[in-house]
Amino acid sequence: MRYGYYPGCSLERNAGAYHTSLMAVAAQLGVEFAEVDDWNCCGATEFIAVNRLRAYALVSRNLALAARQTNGSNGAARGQLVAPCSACFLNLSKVDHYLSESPALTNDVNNALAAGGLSYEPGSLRVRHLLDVMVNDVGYERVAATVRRPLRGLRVAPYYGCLVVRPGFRERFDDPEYPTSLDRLMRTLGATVVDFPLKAHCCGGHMTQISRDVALELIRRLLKNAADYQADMIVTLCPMCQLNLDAFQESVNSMFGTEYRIPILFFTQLMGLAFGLPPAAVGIGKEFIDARPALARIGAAPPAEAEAAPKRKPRRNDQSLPLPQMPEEE
Amino acid sequence: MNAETPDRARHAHHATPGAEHGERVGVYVCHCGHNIANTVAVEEVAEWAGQQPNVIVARDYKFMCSSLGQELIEQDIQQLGLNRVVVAACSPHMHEKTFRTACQRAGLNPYLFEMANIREMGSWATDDREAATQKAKAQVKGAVDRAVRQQPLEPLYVDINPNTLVVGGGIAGLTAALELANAGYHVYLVERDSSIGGHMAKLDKTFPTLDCAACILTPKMVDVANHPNITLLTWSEVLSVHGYVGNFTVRVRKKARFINEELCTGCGTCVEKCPVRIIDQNFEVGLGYRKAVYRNFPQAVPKYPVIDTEHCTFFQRGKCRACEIVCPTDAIDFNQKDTFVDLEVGNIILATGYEQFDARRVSQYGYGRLANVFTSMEFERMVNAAGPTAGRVVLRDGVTVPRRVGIIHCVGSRDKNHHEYCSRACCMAALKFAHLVHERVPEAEVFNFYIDIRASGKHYEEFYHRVLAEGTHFIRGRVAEVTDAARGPGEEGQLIIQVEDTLIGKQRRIPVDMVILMAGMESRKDARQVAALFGLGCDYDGWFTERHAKLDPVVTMTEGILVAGACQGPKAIPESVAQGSAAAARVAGMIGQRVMKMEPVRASIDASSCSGCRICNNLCPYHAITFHEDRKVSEVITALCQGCGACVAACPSAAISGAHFTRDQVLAQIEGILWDARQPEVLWLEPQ
Amino acid sequence: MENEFQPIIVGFLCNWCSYRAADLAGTARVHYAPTMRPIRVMCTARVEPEFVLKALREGADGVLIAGCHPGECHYVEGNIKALRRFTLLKAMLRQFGVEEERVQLVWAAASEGKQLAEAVDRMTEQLRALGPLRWRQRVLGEQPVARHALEVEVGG
Amino acid sequence: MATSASLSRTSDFFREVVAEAPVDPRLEACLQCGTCGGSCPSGPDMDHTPRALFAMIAAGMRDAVLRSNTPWYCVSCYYCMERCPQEIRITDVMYTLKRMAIKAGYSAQTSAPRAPGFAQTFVDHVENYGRSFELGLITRYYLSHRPLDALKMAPLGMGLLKRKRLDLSPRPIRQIDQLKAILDRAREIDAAAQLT
Amino acid sequence: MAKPTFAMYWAASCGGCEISLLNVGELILDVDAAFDVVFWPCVADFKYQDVEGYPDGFIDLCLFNGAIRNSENEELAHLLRRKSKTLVAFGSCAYEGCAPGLANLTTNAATMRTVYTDSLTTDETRGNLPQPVSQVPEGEISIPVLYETVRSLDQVVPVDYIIPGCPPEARQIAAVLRAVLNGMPLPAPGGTIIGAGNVALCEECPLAKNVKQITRFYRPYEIVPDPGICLLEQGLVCMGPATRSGCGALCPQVGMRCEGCYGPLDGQDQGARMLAAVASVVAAGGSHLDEHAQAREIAAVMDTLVDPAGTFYRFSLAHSLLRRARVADSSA
Repeated sequence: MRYGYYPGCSLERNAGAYHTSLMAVAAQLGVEFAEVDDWNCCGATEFIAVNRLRAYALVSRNLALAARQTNGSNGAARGQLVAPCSACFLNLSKVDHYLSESPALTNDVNNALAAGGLSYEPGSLRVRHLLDVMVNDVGYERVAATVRRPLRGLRVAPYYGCLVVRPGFRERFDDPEYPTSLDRLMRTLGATVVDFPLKAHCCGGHMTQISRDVALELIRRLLKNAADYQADMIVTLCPMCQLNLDAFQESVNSMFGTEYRIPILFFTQLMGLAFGLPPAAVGIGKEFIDARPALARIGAAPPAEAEAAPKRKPRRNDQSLPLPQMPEEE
Repeated sequence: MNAETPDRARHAHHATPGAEHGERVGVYVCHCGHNIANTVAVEEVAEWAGQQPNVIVARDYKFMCSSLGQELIEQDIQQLGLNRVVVAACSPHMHEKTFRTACQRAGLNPYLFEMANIREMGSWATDDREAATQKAKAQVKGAVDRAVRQQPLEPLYVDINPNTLVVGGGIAGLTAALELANAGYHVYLVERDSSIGGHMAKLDKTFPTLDCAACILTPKMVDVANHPNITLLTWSEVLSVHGYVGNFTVRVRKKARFINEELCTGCGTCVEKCPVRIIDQNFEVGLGYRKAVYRNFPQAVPKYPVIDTEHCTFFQRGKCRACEIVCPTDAIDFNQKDTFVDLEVGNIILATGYEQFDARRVSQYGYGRLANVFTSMEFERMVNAAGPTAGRVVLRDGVTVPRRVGIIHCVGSRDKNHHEYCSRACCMAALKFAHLVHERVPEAEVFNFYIDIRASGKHYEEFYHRVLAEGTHFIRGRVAEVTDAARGPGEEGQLIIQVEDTLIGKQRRIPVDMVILMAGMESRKDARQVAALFGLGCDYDGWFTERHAKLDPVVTMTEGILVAGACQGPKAIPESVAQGSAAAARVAGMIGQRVMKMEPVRASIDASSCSGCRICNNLCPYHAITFHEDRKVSEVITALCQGCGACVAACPSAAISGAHFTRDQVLAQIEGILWDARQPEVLWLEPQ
Repeated sequence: MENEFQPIIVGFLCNWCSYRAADLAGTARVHYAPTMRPIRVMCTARVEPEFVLKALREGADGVLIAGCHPGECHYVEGNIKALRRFTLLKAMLRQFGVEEERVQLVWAAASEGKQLAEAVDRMTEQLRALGPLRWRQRVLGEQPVARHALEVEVGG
Repeated sequence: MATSASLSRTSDFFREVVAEAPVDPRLEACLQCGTCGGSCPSGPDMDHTPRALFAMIAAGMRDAVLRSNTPWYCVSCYYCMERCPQEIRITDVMYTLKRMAIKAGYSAQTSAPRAPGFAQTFVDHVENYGRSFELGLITRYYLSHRPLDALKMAPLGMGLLKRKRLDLSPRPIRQIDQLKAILDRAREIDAAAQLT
Repeated sequence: MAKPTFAMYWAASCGGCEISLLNVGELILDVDAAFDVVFWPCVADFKYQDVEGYPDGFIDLCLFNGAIRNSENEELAHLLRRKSKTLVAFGSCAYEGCAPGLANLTTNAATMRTVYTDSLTTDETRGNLPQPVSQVPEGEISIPVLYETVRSLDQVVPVDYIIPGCPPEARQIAAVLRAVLNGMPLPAPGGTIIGAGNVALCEECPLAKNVKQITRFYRPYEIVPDPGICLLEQGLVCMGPATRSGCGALCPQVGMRCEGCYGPLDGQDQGARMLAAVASVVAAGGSHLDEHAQAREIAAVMDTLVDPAGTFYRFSLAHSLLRRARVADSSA
């Protein structure tokens, strides 16, 4: 399996652990990520707020480069471009989608691209998020077969954030309100997955820079919810979510008088650990809230199952009414 | 140029279109007061028309549809010997019938009349006098050229079998069946479930009068069961439909109940003794239990239980037989097989109803994930005295009485992600629920979350006011999400309804104990298969298509197939009953005529030109085309044909012709309508 | 505007939806280009590809086929049958050098008078941009000739 | 779907918003149900809920809309767009309003005064280097827009530096000239469109 | 009394018609005995001047095969029309353009390029195209002018009878000749079809026919059809349903789809009719799909029908409603 790879600015440095771990995991799984040569920033959520056409041209340059570099490789006419950052994934897939919808926009964008000797045909790339590739292309079976050190006893809160599952322009692979693919992936690694109702809620995004109070409240809700369900850690799949929950956790504590110490790791870091890689090889140690105490649970002698979590389901008695049937998960 | 020979510019004597027909056409151009004359130079059109081949007389007149205008046509037919009439006026949908009747009065076959629509599609659609006049000439020329090729046609008559099939035993079907039976006609009522009553049988009270549903429904159910003119076939399904209006043959499968109906007294001992208890997903919508041998409810009609072979221990493991042992009349018959009956009927009324929208699909409301989120139908069963909680309003634990109840409107309705339409009945049901919660739990607070309250029915608005007066809270806003993730101490252990209160423009979080989702109505999952079976249309949402939304709401495009109730679109009980009665009245009217007159716009196959290729064989939505294996030709059964022309266009050897829309008629109209764009007559070409 | 090319469109309108839509457009006094010359058929399924070719050959600059929306056909799915033929016809007309805009299939419910009028306006504009088709004159290069040319030749 | 005819009945400002959106935002379909305002994570802190803002756009309240902090408080979580029963592209409308506010010179007067500066600083960096440069972004943004808050951010910056999560110098892309040419052309196309 | 006179001419065609005529077997001797052959360039050395020298109406029966592709064809059509009492369009080329008529889908320039430069078998370095007029030592010579649009015989001169087929079946030719030799009356002239049936080919075709549901189309080399079953049902675009009978359905019986050489039935456009028929039995775009999915699914099946114009009009293009494609340089 070979994919075009668009790391995005965050993975170069602040989320370096994400890049390191996903590359290490990919090597274990036999997946090849070929970085798009000379990619540029996707514009995050800021560029589009300043100029429309320049923002679309900015993203389209990446699409054009990626299409040129990946299409036709391995005999597949339509190359696949993988983005691990949720914001990059959204921007790339959204621009591709809107260009397909609006020939006028495509025309303008291609006029701009022509100034750099490039052009892009909407729909000629398949833009995917890393999680999608891991659960649907690699598959749970292959992941399970690669596990060497199951994460037994580790209670994780799977956190999807926003932009992977919403708005799902082209590659919707999970429920936009209550996704479950990361839950299942974590269970495949042997971890205990706690219920996390806010799993697809917002981490505050760029609000940390615009209104600190608003942002810290959003982060607090997530931490509280994870703490309520006694999660040992939150796993994320987006550099922005990781940064906000991790780097601002102390600010939340000081603002709200709380004492949260919940490590925030990338899902690929946990995959790497479960595959038996040493912590350093998956970038452990770069987080603000130290993950090592939690990870001690999956050391050589994993501690016994944690104390029972509060039961969410109501007490059953003779008079209880049946619960609605839900389609089988998995 | 002859329309029948598209590419042979060779017959000199055919140079004048239609000349070979030698027909005598009269053209009448209407002023329609100023409606046409202001924009179209009507005199000019008439004068020009008078110079066209075959046209004997062309006149313009103030109001052609007036009695004087009609007399003008009648006089000309008789005095000038016209054998074709063209009127250029309004839309044929407006006055075609008027002028056809005038022709008929003067002794001219009405199908030798043709209309050019120069008002709706001419003078009213533009200000450009020159262009409108030019277009009117083209339309007149098209009509004249078409008319000379029109043929006299006679209407078709078919006998009507007085028996009727009603499919579906909900309130609409029951009403239709009873109306017809009371009028003295025989009815077969086919119901898929083990008993009749439909959704209404599950309800406790009905809005806005708060009548007890069972009190008004069960007498009707018993009437149906006992009526000498009704043959009730429950636990049965229609397998096939053949024939045409007045003469349908319908095959019905009666599924095995494993109960001998001759012997069963309906005592219910078998149900009582059956050791298998399972969640009832059908009648109790998952909120209650039933046995493996069961009746939907104690007053079920018919009274006979049915054995669910999927859960019955005997059918699964060959042991048990408890029911057989306890039955006092030996009515249990494990060897019973499905049986098939063929019914001969003249008309069919479909009253197959709706399904409730699956609330799991709006996942932000947490149904299936959050225990104390209920659907509206679950709540109906809960408040029903005969339901799983004997009418007590309680949480999922079966004990706790909710103090705060949130009712969320428009779940799956008015939502382009699911159904764009409004389900009509849920607003009123939500008001009813609010009232019932107050009635059963006087100290409870109820919150209604709504986009708009749709209370447009007799005494509906008054009911809304009554519920307002009872102290129900109304928050205008479509709920964003229901969550159990508490943000702070005030929210712990409760369900939080997050919503924008649009009237104050602020986001609010309302903690409640119980949430009721007003799930909308949607068409039955098999609606499309049923539609195909009976040869009628469905809209995108799967509702059956009526002939005319306003003026013909219970008749479909297929003669003899009618619809009633929610299978045609979301409806509450009163509208369903009204439609059931209306459908019955239409059928009774048809039966009363004994024979039916049908438009002769039908297809027919010239057997000597048919090569037996069978291209047309599966094109007919009404199964009107049969293939004769012996002679290797296909034939159109005239009475079944509805005249759409799909087969006519498909026939590769043009062996099928569609009366009144024949190939040469349309081709001639094309030539006529393009009179000013066509090349002047070309005969032989010089070398290039 | 005086000399603007006024295309001629032959419009095949189904009796149940689109013909009524055009009626409604008129009743509502929605003004649109007077370029579409209507021919009523019971259903778009009755429209033979031959009708379309005939209209193009006889001088139409475009052909508009208008029917009920999918799922709303009064003959269950006559409109889908029309769509099947139209799809193949369009592929073939491409080979004949007939631009896509010249033959169009649109859906217009009986209530959509405005939409139908807009479709006619839109198509009129498209045809203006494309210019006249006038098949026999411009493609086949036919010139009118005196009828006696024939008599002279055959007469011998 | 908005047609030219149906748009002609809307306010001038409404048309302006639709024209500036990348694809049809379907704004005219708004039912005023409030799903967006209810779903919005920063809804409680907005001057107007998105729903209210749409009513104001329809009413042509240009000034009030472009001064509102609502677009700037949008966190791009797309909950509103996902749940909107009318499939309105709400998030895109928010971006559109931000651009219009900047263009119309309202950005400093919004009740979210910090946001436009942050966006502009970010854009400048990307235009110069091709990629974002967090240290430069944070320092320049805080020093030029919020000198007093700069101290508050210092511990975070130090923490990132200590964990090797922050670069000290930008890493420009190789073909920065190509990118600049593309963005310049885009600017020209926009300018030409403004003239017509 | 002199024997009646006979002529046969070969315009734009392959020569198969002449061979088919000889395929009538010994009957050809009767023809020779009964007729005086006055013009038949294929078998004997006649000159155009000979014909020009005949009085008008001198030829009793003239079989004209071949389409009108160039100025020579047209000249001879006029000449033979003038000199013949009965002019027969013999074979598909004369009747409806046939394979030469497919040139109407493109331009002469493109055709020339294909034949003289682009074709793999040509030496493209020479790039010599035939010139209408050339100077040679003996003086100026010219060749006939190639027309942009191929026409059928009846588009140039009035035709009395048409014998369809590519080529006409020997059995059918023999029947016509026998009738003529025995002095039996022919139907009234005026472009009348003789030597063929009046119903579509399926009537003669012994393959079993069922209700049709096509989910994709195949070209003949792509599948081996089930013997005994209608080929159209199997996705092969058999033109039989829209083609005049008369050949005895020879092709379908050996698993080869009918290509339509006997042309359309009276007054029809063969391609348009077949197109309608074929598209009608495509099983795609059911009502369970939404509008876009319906259109997509239908288009996907139609896309498998490669070259619809060439398939539906292989023989009758020049005689069809549109007659030719509209190409940049085709308009007059």
